[in-house]
Amino acid sequence: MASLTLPQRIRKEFPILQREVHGKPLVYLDNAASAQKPLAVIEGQREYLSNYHANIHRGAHHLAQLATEAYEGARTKIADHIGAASTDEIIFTGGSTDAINLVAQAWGRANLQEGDVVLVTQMEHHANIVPWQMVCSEKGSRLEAVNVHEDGTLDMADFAAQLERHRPKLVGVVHASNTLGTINPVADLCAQARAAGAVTLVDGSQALPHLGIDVQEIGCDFYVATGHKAYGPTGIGFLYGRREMLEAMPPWRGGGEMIKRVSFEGTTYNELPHKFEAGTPHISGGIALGIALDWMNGIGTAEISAHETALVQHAHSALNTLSGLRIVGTAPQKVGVVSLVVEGLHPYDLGTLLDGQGFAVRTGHHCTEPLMDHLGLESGTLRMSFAAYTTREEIDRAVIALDRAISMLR
Amino acid sequence: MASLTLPQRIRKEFPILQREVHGKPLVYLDNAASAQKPLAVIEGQREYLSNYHANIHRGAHHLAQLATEAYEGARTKIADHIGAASTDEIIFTGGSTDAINLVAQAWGRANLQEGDVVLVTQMEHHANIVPWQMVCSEKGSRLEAVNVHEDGTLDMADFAAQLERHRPKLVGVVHASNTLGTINPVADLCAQARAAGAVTLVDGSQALPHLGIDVQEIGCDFYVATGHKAYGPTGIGFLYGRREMLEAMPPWRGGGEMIKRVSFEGTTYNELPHKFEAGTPHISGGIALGIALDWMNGIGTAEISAHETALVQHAHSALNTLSGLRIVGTAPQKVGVVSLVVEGLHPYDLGTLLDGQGFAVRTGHHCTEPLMDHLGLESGTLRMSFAAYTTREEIDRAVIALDRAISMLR
Amino acid sequence: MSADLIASRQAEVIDEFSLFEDWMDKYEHLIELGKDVPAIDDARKTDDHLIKGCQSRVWLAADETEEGTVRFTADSDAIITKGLVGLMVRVLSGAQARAIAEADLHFLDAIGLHQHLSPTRSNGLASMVKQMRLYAAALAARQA
Amino acid sequence: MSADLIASRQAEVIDEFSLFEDWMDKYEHLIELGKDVPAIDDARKTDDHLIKGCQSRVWLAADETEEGTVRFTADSDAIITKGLVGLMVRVLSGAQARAIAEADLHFLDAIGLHQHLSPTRSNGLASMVKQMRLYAAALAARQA
Ligand SMILES: Cc1ncc(COP(=O)(O)O)c(C=O)c1O
Ligand SMILES: Cc1ncc(COP(=O)(O)O)c(C=O)c1O
Repeated sequence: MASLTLPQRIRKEFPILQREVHGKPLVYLDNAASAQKPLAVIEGQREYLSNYHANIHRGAHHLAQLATEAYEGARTKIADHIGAASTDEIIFTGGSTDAINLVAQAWGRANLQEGDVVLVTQMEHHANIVPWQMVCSEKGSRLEAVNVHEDGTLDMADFAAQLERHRPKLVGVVHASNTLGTINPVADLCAQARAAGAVTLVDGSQALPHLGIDVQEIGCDFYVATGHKAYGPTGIGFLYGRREMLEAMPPWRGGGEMIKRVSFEGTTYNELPHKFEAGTPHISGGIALGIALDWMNGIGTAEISAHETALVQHAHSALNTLSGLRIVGTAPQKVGVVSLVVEGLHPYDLGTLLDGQGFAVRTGHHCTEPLMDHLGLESGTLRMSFAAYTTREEIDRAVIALDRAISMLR
Repeated sequence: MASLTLPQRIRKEFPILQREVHGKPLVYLDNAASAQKPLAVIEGQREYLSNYHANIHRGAHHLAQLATEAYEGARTKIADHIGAASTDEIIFTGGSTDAINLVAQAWGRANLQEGDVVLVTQMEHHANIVPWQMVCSEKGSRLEAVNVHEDGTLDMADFAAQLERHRPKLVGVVHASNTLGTINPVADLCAQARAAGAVTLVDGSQALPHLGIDVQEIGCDFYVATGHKAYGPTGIGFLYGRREMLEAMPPWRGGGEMIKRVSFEGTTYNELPHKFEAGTPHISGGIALGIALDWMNGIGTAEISAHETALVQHAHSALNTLSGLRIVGTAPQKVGVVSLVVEGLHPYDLGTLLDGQGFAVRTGHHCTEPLMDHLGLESGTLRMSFAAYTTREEIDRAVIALDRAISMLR
Repeated sequence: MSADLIASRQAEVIDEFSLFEDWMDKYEHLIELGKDVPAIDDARKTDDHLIKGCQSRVWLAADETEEGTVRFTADSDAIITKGLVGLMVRVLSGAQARAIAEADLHFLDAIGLHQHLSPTRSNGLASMVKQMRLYAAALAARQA
Repeated sequence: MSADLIASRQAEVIDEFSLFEDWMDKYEHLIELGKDVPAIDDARKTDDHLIKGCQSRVWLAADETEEGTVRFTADSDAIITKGLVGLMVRVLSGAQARAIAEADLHFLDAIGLHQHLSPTRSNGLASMVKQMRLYAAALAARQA
């Protein structure tokens, strides 16, 4: 077994990878948008729905007990996976976007004031921009952004300068960029931000599927991620928050579960983590996210990272053989994301002609419009993004297909 | 086939109903907390994850197309199912709680002012109380509640009186009570509320699995429901909003999908329904909710309602044979919910001893603490709740099991 | 009759595309078609003529001819999108406004480009068709 | 040694429960045990002695005896919950504070009541055990 490559070992666990598209075998290179699911996740969710579904927490009956244990077990897996100090620090959310909104609304509305600054970077996903714009405009605060270099690395000098200049209340930074692949030095950034008195939020949406994560080493106050990009189901993600932060924050959504006692005279809220979890949660999603993490840990995030790093290097050199092609984002540390543009051609055309040959890639701004504007890429990029099951051969074939698409369009 | 009862026809579609609990066959009477899932839903979700999962809306590749069509197809099914004028009026949410919070935050924060009143009823679920308490306390508005009679019907005179007295900005009322079963005359209530100048919200969480719904006949501005109680998956629900209401509301969550254009200088929001749907949605959940509605419509809500009405009548008479037992909620129009108390005994003890015999029921306040306080039921009730697959025989056996539990405790 | 005109042109396109079994050949042809799109005046390439909901940009203008029919001119920064525009223009341009507004455009389905009509498709063919019909409807209203 | 006392009482309980194969018989026995719980003074049934996290209410008090051991008194408005309290009291009451604080309570597992220890279980046995240990730890600290 040891001589088999990672994809050789695991591809058979992904039913979708067996399918065809337009009569050609599917080559799925849109993993940064959403990863495919291993059988363990698909069957785990089915097993839950077939065998022990019930509403959780308040039920005294056996199924409710089983479902609660599985759901809370998943919370423990997440806490362990990212090195949280306690399961109380893990809040289930609908995804990263929902998690950042939670912080922007619950923390932001309580803490931001007129003239305050929230500092993010120019490579943030819309999910780490728009929620801050919304709360800033409500509070009269300002959103500022750290410069990104042409090669896709963060401008560390500008970061330090803006910290100094704005003394931001909160610094939000993406762990790994979904458009450029860049892995940011989040521990260093958080240390600097903390030293400048800022609260820190790290958007780990692209890090969870690719990197080992330790929130205590990173030293952030908040860390968010989303399940569907990490081999897990849709509709689930989490917010990690340092206990003191979460304790001090008012709740965001109200309803069942998040209360201790409700009366028309006044309501008291539940303890962590439930204070932030109103209503019936996405039980099957939580459980299946736990299974996805188990699955990743069964391989080991180190092996996944190494595999993807090798794929990125391979893709860079293979793509560089095509004339007129430019890779957007060449930071030394990258997750499995390769963005590119071809001179004179619209990414949309290239993407469509790749689709016709069975290759699923993504084109456009990848929900990072400000970054695209900054880099002068009005039509966005074509992005290939990799997962544990991606092979070198798939990349080689994608390069040939891309070459064909380019010839057709020229 | 016509001579088979509804449960006889459909029970085999529910894998969980074949299982045992504590060595006894499971009798699942906790449907108001969450319903079990038919194979169509379970397999539909699996099929999606196995065969055409991709992130939706922005992708130009084939899988993204398939996933988008299925997800948007589900939106159409919901719109058709509840008689919305357009799919633009259907916003996917994480459930009812999430949907009510959306209205409380997006509509409430923009419209409620100091001294304004939000009027709900004493039989509301916490999900239709706490979000209003939160926004009222922020805005200096007041939350008032309409009286509920001893038999579990709404005090219509008090409703009219409070409308007149408070001239509320918004009236929120549960379509069917999850604790009492009471079906409220929502069309009448909405007409009165509208005439008094109030915006109306109907909480249809318990109505969706049991009743045919037509939001235009009801005449409400907002209608919310949750998938997992209606044979659908967890983590998904919807908000219906009349177009003019939704158009006028600011967005709630920010992020991808809900924007038209993002820049640090300023962001413009997307059109309905996307304006209210930030981030990657619960794609598999949306699709499977559509399948659940198809499944229900395959039977017909009229047949499901009739079946459950018969079950409730049967349960009422069978339970009334037990001495010291009192049914809580005897409104003439009920969904499949029967709450009860037994003199001198704690519902929790009864629930535990029913669990030991294989019966899943729920005990406590059912997230309606103010109602329990109002009815003087400090320890809550024991609640049996039915679904399309519940049989008379299961109810008979539950009554025997309850009798045994009572004897053990006396 | 303009409706007949649209119908016969659709038949022609369907015929033409039936030659291509392979997806890629079909797109090759589409790319060719893009080259014949009657170009919109550069001066009119403004936001007013930009079609929303496209990943690629499409500018479209409609003018009434002396014979009272509609003439479309267009452009796009993406070649395939331009091919799709070209196809639409070829079928609809020169027809009566009312006929365009009411046309039953089954040919997209028949030639296997139906998928592009999905409102979520990033080339926004659906928005394009909608815009063409809107222009036509506006002209028809003025003519009536 | 108090630790031995707790261990031998656990063995006794395990023995006793091993007689019941059926879930219902076990609970019947639990209900019986509830009847022997040393009653907490009515005057002490205040919020201070109420254990949080239970669907049913449990009041619990701990006192130091003259021999320096801990004596628990309790009550609950639910009979089964009272039985669970009774079981805990029977195993722990009369032991040294330190021994209670550190006791390895494996018997709940062995007699198949482990499920009640889940923090989400509405009877809050877990909260109860935690509270007993906290009381004991506080007493032990004072004794030290
Ligand atoms: C009447 C009613 N409203 C609201 C809710 C909340 O639904 P969810 O928990 O799925 O958000 C429920 C169910 O728990 C309910 O029964
Ligand atoms: C870096 C980054 N942040 C945030 C998100 C938002 O995640 P979700 O859409 O699952 O909420 C994404 C993915 O879309 C992402 O790549």
